[in-house]
Amino acid sequence: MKYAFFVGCLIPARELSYEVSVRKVLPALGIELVDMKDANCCAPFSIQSVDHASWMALAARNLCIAEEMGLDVLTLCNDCYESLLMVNTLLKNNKALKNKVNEILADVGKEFKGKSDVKHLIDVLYDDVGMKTIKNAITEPFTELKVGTQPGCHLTKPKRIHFEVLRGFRALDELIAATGAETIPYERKEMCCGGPLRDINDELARQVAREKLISLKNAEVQGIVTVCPFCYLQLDTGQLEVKRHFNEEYNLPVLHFIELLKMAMGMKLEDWEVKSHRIPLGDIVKGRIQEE
Amino acid sequence: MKLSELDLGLMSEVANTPRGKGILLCIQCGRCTSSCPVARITKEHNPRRLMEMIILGFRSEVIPHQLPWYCLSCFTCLDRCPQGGDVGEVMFAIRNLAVKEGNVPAGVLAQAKSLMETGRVINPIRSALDKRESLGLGEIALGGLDEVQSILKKTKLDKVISPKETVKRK
Amino acid sequence: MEEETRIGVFICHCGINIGGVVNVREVVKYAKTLPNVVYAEDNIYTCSEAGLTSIKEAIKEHNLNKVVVASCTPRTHEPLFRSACREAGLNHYLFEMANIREQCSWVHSHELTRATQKAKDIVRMAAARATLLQPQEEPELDIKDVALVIGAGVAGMTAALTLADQGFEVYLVEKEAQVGGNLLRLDKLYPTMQDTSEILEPMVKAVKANKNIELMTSTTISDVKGYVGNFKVTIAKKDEKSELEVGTIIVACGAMNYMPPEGLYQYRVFDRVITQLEMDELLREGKLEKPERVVMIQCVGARKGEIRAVDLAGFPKSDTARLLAKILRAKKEEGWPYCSKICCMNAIKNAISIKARYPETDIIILYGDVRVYKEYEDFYSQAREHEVKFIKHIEEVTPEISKSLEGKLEVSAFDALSGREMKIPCDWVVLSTPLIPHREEVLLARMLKIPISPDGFLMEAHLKLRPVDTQMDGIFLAGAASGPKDVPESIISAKAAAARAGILMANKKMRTEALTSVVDEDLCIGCGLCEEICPYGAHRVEESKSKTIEALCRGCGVCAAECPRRAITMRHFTDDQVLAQIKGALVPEMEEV
Amino acid sequence: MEENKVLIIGGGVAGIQASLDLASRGFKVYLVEKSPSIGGRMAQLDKTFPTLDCSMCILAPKMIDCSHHPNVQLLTYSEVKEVKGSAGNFTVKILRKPRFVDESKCTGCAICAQHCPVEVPNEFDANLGMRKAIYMPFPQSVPRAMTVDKEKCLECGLCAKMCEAKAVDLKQQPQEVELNVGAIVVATGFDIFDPTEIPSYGYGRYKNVVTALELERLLCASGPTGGHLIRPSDGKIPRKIAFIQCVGSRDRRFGNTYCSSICCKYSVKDAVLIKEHEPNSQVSIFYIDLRAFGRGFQEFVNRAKSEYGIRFIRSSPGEIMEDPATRNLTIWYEDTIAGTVENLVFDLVVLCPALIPRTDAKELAKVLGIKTDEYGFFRASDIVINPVDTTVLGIFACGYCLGPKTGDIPDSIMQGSATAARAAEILRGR
Repeated sequence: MKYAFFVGCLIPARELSYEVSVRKVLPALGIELVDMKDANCCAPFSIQSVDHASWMALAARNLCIAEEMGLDVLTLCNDCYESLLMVNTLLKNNKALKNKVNEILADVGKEFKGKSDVKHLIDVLYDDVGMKTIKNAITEPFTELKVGTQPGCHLTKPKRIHFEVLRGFRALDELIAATGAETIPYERKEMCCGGPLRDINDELARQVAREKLISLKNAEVQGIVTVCPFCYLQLDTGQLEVKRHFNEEYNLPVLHFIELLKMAMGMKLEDWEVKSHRIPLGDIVKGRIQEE
Repeated sequence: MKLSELDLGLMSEVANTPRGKGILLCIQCGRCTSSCPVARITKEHNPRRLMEMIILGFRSEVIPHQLPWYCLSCFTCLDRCPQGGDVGEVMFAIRNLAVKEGNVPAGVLAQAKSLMETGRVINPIRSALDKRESLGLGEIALGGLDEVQSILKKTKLDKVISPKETVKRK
Repeated sequence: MEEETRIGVFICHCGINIGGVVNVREVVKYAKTLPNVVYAEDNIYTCSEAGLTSIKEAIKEHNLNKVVVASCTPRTHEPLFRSACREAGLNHYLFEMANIREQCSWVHSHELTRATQKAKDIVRMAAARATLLQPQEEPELDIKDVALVIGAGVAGMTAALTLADQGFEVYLVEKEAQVGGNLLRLDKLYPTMQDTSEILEPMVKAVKANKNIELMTSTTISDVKGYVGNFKVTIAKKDEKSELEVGTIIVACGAMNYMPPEGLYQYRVFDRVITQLEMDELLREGKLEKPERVVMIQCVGARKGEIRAVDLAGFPKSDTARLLAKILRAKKEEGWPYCSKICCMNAIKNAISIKARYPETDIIILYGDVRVYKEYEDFYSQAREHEVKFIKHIEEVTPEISKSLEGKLEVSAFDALSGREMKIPCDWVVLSTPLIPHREEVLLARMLKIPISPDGFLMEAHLKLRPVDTQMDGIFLAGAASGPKDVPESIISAKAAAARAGILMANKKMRTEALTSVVDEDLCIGCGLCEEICPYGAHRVEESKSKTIEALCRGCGVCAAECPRRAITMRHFTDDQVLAQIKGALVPEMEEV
Repeated sequence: MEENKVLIIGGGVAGIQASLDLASRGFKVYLVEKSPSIGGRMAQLDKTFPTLDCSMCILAPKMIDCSHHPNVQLLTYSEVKEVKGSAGNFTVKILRKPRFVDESKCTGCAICAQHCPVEVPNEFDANLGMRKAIYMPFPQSVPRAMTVDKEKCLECGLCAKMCEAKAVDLKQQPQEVELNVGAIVVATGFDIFDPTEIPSYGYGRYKNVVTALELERLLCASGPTGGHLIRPSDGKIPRKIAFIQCVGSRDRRFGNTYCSSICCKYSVKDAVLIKEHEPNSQVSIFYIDLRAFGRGFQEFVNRAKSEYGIRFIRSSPGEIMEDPATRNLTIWYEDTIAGTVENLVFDLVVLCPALIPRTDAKELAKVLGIKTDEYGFFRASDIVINPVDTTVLGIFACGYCLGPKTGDIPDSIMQGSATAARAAEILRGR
């Protein structure tokens, strides 16, 4: 199976371990990733808030590239996913809007046709790779690891652009179960991480993150698993900020799901990857680190 | 509040902005606010009340303020609104209006500028680029920058983010 | 020589309802020992087909001439057992029912032996009365198949047409010179937004064209005599009076729009403060020039306060007057206590009409609750899509209306949902006021002997189950006479009233209960007390002797109780029957001694 | 002569009223009811607003009248399968499902049920109570006859052995009856919106979140708890109870954009009943617009506030959270007047779901050839002047199957009578 690989802005800039792990794990599961060479920013929340037309056009341009490649788009980030999926859905269902956008794209010789689909890493693992293949690929499952998941908002919301409510939640839980780890439900699981408020109102962003962390702490999890680089940033780096401002200890290590899967498949984390986590991973990665 | 300060047209202005139609559906039931993570933290942010103030036309109390920017666009309200009232969507409409009047947070402005210059809202620092190289992850320089820039020229993003008469943000 | 009394007693287990508490078999055994009881049995369910058959068989087999069933409440089951007796050739007034469920097993479920004891007492009392029961014939009345419909609004006309189309003759009486009632003043109808004329004109044509309908305008009702099937109604056109003989009467006298007193919300002080109905008229006549803004205020004189003394002045002796005297002492803000229920839709209707004419006009509706029930919710959404603005104002902070410097009206209100006070300049202030009962209605009610509900509307026989019947046989209610209704609701109630009246007239005859008062003319001194106190007007003193009009008598027994000469007895509830029952209750329990 | 015959589909209060009026008017009436007994929704209610009459007590006499009226023939446990012809002359095929009990022999003594080994949830009690595989839905059922639920029956034959009347016949076959009638009245009523469609309210996941109909059964003296209000999770008496309005109604997401138009009223009624059951309980009602329209209701609401101290909160809550330990429920809501987000803990939460078309309404519409409206209720030929005529002449409708335009019981009764008038006009008019 082949995908147009949309890596986005944040991951290559700040979360290389996420990108590296994906590039390692997916081929191992029979997924071929083809880089979207000239792709631009997905046009996330911030840009949508500034100007509607710019958002539409930029997202559409990315979709056109995928169409030219004749492939569906694979995203690693909930924000990219939401932006591309929303625009793809809107343009596919609204001729007038499509024409407007294509008018803008005409200058750069592109045209949105609506031939590609947009998928999140989790969709691809759950639907295309399939639980069976994944279960078979697990060689060193985790034992007695209790984690709380942060599926993030745009993996499942808004309902209207996802065929099934909370499907992403279920998918993620099953995938984690496959790695041998156990997902613990917690009250604020559906709640946003607060990420979008970073740089707008850090104070508020921290308070939202804090509510989530408290709820996770109460559920007595050993770590947090994310599927979105913004959630990751907010709960990992953010956790330190919360600690500093409210001086409360949480010590909840945060992992990208793909890292969890990678380790369960018997691949080791490299030292730099482990170090890239601001909250020490501790016992979770015991015996799963590459010796130099 | 006097009529002069009440902006009769605000509701239809929002309703006729892309993503703003939902304002006409609102029945002020309050499901959005009680579902909103931010509203639970600060009384300042109240999506339902924001809708009400737009309906009534309290322009000067909405557009130049932080309020519309407090929305996380987590879309919880979208899924819970019985009217399909799209509160979370209307927020984008309001922010679009706010930006046109110069109400745009520094962080967002920076991202928009970066987008115009590099085609990305976030760019890797030197060390990250070196790391990529050492890992053989390959280039991420944006080939299509010129395309991006001509698109943004056409959508006049530069004008949007630097309007002539800039309203002071309270 | 009187034949011997042979009573059969049937005692019901009602599954476990009675049998689970009362020792039914023991009660049967006991019943057999009672005087005149020649047969007794128990049934799992006496009301089941099986139970009823065994009653019929026992009547024949043991040639019973009195039957007692001890089971549940007569209210639901007496008719059933009575008809069983009839079918077995026994006059059904020779049946007596003892309630050992509601009055025994259900209330004594924890004291079994005493419950059984009480069941025996109840059965004994019933048997005692049964001994004295007499066969009775129910008077049969002829029903004249001509109807009178009072009021030619949409409800009255619909009722008249519905009856006429079934082939009945109808007198349709309207006090105004023109038919159509409130619809004459309305602009459009919600939610269809069709002109009222679209409904009204064909209806009026049909009424005038129908040979079964005799329409009489500018005519009022001045007196009603008689009873179901045989009403004698005096009508007056100017000074000339005439009499109609009808079998049934449908009251469709409608309701009127409440006019705020001068000064309330500056009504009649500023000429651009008007009622919703007046706005309807402006729109209807196309006299509304383009306003910049219109503000509508809901629930003016509704959902608050109490009924005002002036509304009662006309009829100090009326039932309402007495009912309301109490309330009035606690009089709060002027107005009517109920929700008139059509005002929200009416306001929205006019708002949409104005928007349709002048899209730029800003319309604000101040409400307490938007009561757009049923599908009218969609009508409300429609208004919002037309950009009509709805403000929930805090009613405690009543909106104030003043003239601004620019000579505009200025409404100051407090928006509960944004927590802000606003001064809203506007060209028109429109007050939504409730539908209230006509004053004539109450006088009419007195003539028809229909009770009036606390809110002043005519009262139905049962709020839930008999919404168009009245407590007077042969008199029915249609339209807003029994409370605020919009056009579709009025039409439904009118058709319903027509159906109920039609049943009586189609059958041409009806039987009434034999349980009526009987006057002993030798004892009667014609004092007229009975005539005065009878709530149904069933007594009339002629040649210094009181007469009972059986068709009107409900058998309530007030007359019998009040008669100073004990000249009045109640058929089927004679003193000695009742006394026998009481004596029965007091007999010392033999078995226990 | 079929001009004199009318078919009524649905034995709820509307259908009963239509039957009685037509029968007394001299028509031969066939009353077809899908379930084993007539009575419909009204039979399930505890008390009726605002007079607080016992619902069953005022309905039962009408049910009995139906069963004994010489002009009414009851066809319970039956369904209309085919309709041909036109006004004045319809031919109708009716399927009489086998009761496996001979109606004419059964005395309804229910001894068979006492011995039946199979226990299943009783639909009539909103599945809160249990019944046997051979059962009568409720004690006042009309006809007073048992029915065997063949899906659950073990065919042990114990019931047949126990029956003195020899009424049980497990071999009974379905029957098809063909009728000729001049007019048809549809009165099939409504179904109830499934609140699991709104996950954030947790119905189905949280034991102590119930629907209003379930509450009616919990309050009813003849209900599964004998009229004791106890909460499902632990049988404790709830002290703090909340009602939530507009669950699935006034809701575009599910296409029920209308207002069900009875929920505000029955909620206030139930709240008052609860206070009378348990005077020291606290009842809150969450509403968007309090729709106590029409005579008597505003006054009723005022009494509920002043006399019974019932709390009215203008807010539609966003979500309900359950405490796994106590099974208590936290309601998150915005006090829309104060503009603040609040949360309150309750022992029991009552959802007031939308009233929606019968699941088989579309099917029946096809059989009858009548049209349905945008919500799936039966369409009136003209909502203003012909409110009880369907789109086919000679076929009329009354009660909630016409949609919320009906509203409550008196409306259903008026419509029932109105259909009688219309049938008479069509069949007797000169």
